[in-house]
Amino acid sequence: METLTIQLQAPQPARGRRAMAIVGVVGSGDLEVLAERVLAAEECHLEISTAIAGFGPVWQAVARDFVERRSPGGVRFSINDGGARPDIVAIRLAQAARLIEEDQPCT
Amino acid sequence: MAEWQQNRARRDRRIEAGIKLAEGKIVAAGDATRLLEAVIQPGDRVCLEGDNQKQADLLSAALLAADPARLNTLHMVQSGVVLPAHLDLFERGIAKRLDYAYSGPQSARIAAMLFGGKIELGAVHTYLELFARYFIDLTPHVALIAAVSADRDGNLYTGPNTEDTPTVVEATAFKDGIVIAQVGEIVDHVPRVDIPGDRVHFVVDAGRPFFVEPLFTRDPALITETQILTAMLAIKGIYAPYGVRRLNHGIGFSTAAIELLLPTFGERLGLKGKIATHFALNPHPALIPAIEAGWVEQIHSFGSEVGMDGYIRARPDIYFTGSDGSLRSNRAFSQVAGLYACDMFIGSTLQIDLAGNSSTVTTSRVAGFGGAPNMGSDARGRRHPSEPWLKAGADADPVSPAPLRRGRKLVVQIGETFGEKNAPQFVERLDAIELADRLKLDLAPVMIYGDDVTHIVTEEGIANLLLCRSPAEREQAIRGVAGYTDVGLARDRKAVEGLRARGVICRPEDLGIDPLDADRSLLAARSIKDLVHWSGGLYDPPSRFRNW
Amino acid sequence: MTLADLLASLFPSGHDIHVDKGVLVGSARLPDGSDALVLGVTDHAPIGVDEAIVLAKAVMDSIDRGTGPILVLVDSGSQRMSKRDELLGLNEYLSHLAKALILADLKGRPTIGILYGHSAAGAFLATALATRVLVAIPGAEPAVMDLPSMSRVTKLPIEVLEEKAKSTAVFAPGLDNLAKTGAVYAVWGDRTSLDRQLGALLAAMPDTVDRRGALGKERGGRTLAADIAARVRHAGLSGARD
Amino acid sequence: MHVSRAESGGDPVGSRPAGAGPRSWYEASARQRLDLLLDPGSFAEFLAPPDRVVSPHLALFDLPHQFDDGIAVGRGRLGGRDVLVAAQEGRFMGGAFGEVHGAKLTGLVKAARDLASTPVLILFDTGGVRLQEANAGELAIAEIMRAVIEARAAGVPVVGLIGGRAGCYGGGGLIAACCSALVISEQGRIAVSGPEVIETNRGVEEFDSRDRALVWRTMGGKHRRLIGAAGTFVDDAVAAFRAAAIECIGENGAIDAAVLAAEQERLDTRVQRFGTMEDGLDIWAALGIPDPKSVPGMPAETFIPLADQFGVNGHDAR
Repeated sequence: METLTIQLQAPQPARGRRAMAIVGVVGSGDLEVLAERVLAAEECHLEISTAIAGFGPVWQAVARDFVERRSPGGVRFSINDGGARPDIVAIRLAQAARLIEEDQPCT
Repeated sequence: MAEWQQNRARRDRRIEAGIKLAEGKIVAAGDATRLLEAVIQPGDRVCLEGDNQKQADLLSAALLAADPARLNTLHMVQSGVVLPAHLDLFERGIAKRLDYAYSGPQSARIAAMLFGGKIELGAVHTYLELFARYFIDLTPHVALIAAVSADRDGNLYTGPNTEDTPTVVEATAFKDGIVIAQVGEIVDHVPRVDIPGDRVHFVVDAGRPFFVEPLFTRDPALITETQILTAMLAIKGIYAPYGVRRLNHGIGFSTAAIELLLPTFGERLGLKGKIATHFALNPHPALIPAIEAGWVEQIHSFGSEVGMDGYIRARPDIYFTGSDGSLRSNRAFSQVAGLYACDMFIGSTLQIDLAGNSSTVTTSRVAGFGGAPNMGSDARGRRHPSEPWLKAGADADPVSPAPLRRGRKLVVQIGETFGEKNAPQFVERLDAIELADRLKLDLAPVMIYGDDVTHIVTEEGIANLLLCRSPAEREQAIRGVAGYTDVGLARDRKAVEGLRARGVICRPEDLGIDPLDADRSLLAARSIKDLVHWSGGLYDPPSRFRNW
Repeated sequence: MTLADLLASLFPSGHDIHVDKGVLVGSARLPDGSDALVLGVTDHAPIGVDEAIVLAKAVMDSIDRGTGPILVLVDSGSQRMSKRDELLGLNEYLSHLAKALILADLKGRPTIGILYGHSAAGAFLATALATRVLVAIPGAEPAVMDLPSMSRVTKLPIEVLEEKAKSTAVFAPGLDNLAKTGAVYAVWGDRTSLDRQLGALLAAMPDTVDRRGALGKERGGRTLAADIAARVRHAGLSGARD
Repeated sequence: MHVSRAESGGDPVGSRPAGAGPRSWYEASARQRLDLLLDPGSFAEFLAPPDRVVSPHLALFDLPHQFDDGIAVGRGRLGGRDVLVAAQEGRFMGGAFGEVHGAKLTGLVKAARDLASTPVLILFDTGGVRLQEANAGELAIAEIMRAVIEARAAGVPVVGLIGGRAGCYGGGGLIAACCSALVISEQGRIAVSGPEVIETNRGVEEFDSRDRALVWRTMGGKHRRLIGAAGTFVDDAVAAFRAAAIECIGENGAIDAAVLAAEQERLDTRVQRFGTMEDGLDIWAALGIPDPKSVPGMPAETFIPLADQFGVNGHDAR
């Protein structure tokens, strides 16, 4: 297992008030992303645990594009990776960002 | 005086040698090897019918059982090298030389045998090239073919999987060759005559159907969100603007996704009747929802597909059927249709290089070409116009006067930036080149040449190569949709943004597509069972695709 | 240990136990003079629907009638792996046997499993693991999963698995590992006769509370399960709404 | 401990386009099933992902863990009634039982036992015991089975819902058979030994695991409903599971010697009637179904009345 931490600056804080969101499953070729609003508003961290070592630069590139596009400031993304390809990683990150920015459901 | 009938005399001697084993034309399955030993001569060119689907499996086993002392150094000329027995013939020395087109399931072994010198290679062809050479310099002395049934006169019913048979028989029978057919049963009257009996010299009663592989069944349950996204991009970014109505689809999951998005995503875009109405295509089960929703007008097929016979029989307005009601397929004609009558080919590949050349070989596998290059190439002989063809031509050459400007076929490569086992789809150098080095081939096995490719679709966007004006632009256009592969990461970001501004590169957002909307619930069918429901219970999928 | 040796050592006062195709059913005289229902499996026999229904019937016939403990002697294979058994719903038959044993235990018929040979998977769950306490005779060799199968699934060589097994009791076969996880209440010694050890166990029989989580934690073979179950149970109880 | 509101969903739930049919249970993730099964917004998870209660054993095999170890447990409401609920995620490690995964379910059922009134729902999706922690998984299953019987002895309905990708295999099948009621869809499968296990141990002649039609008519949802192994058959739609689950939690889940005696008779009768038959088709024919071959292709709305008419009923004898 390899763990990676990527810390980036986000120009805008994530919208909404949800504390956390989770998407995806640690299945073959998939990953889970846990988003938690626990950081300072201009910070965005990705903590990655992956079974496939040696893809640091690719994770960096995916993370950079993701934060550039969605700017989810204040959110820490914790990732358990089951060997997902970068396109799936990008989709799950975007899904997690969208979900944590959704309004709280009425109960 | 010159002797002008030697071949006919030789053919008659062969028939005479075989006739002792036959009752009329009928030979018992147990005598098949003796028949082949009697009829075939060492060094003969033999077509052992191996198509990409149906297989003359009994005759290939019979040939393999022949005595190599009597039968050897044969020159096999067949489109498909698919069964293990096809290669065992070379191991045993019965066969020596090979000209073929497709070797999907045997791709690793054939590579090893080519490398080890067990096989003397003529050439790897496309289907149309091999069929063409049957009539020029690779005419079979003996054709071993497969049919569903025969009558006692040798009239053959090839059924839905007619495939290569008419072409093979035409070349063999009319040039004084011998045609031997294995059939599932002998009947009093065949349901329809696919091959007239006077072209068939012997019929071996196999007592069981020939082997057929379900090659074109894609389980919708396995289609991913990324494939759905690429399919959405293709429909909205290529099918719609060019108005593509006549086309061929490859067999990958992205094109299956396109088929399943027509009645949902396509419907919402108001494209029904405007795109995807006429196909050169096998009976893909994934196309059933689009057919049922009224999208498709007509389909001509290379072969059939396991489980589709009942559905096809009930939809003769869509498919080509015989007097018996079942599908009539014909690989040669459908390939010609794909080459000349279609405005678009869209399919997937394993590797694409910086010039857009693509290949499905790896260093240890030689899968052959099959028909993709016939479909996936610009037909330089084409003269009839159509809107998509003219528009693509104008994209490529805005300068020449319209009456003198060639059109272009749309040749689209669609796929995810990373494929199976996270292998990148985009590479600096094709593995095919290394393979060609190792095997000392004159040509690297390139499936689709870069100068034929017009568009590349990935989850990152569409690259329209018709709009590129230099090799450097072309390279950046390809890098610009290559995602996080090494090729993609090495892009010139500024150049790529420039190409995007010119519409050479189109991102999902440029087309108004949110990647997060690429959801499986968009698929008209999400399982094989859904396809069965769409078909009204007429589609009967093979057991291995079922979960009920 | 053979069944004959086991029965002789366990029940010196006599027993009436019949063995039919690996399935044993009967009764035995206990050290204190009372009778116990005895059932079980011998000779590594697999348990299929036919075996399970016979064993469950013995428990059901006795559940309201008798008063003594129920002893389950186990030297079984795995569940019977066959098309017929699955067609008939083997899971229900195995569960039915386990349910009968558990319910009998809850109704005051203490159940004791005695593992004296092999057992695995579904057969283990339906018999030995469905009792209030499970004791093992030295030499017992339970294997929830055998290493060759595990090697096939994990695609790791057996030697690698054996190496990994040294550091954790959580996956490897064998009595020691299983005892560490808390499945086995006690391993009987071979210096004292089995009837005396059985007598001692019956005299100090624990109540029906499932202690296996606590034992696993105490013995260091299953360190998390007890606490996690307790946390979830607590959350379930504390947040209760009307 | 972190007890959070449901903020879950494998992929965003809000983006379902129109005209795409009902939400499939089979396709949904464990969290999506919970979201759509329970009253909207009512799920509160115990040991939720932010608590990061993960398996410590997978790293030994260089396998990634998941923040919920493949099972989400908590409380929710179903038709206005308080329920305890567990959902297995069949795509993580095949939904298999490991130490943490199992202990979460053990604790949940024990809570139900002690509350003695709150029904339990178990959304099965499991291949059985997780090989990498086989001893812990097996033992967890034994503990869960005992807890389920204790809960039912205290009068608690324990309802199993089966229709996921991984089916309900191995020890999962044994727990399922301890439930007071089972709801199953066509995609659902219940068995102890899976097709590949039988084939590996006994050969392809005994069971051809690639013959999927055979798999389904041996252990699939329709067969299980017809022989009375599952009481309720539903279409593969979350809404259908919800309706059936609401009904089942209203039923009496108590177990006692009389219930077990009835089960003894039910199971005994099954072996007597069908024990010599080779194939599901033979059993369906023996049940009096006019055209057994048509059963696999039948849509749910046709199959349900057929099963009610010809199938083995006897809901409570379990």
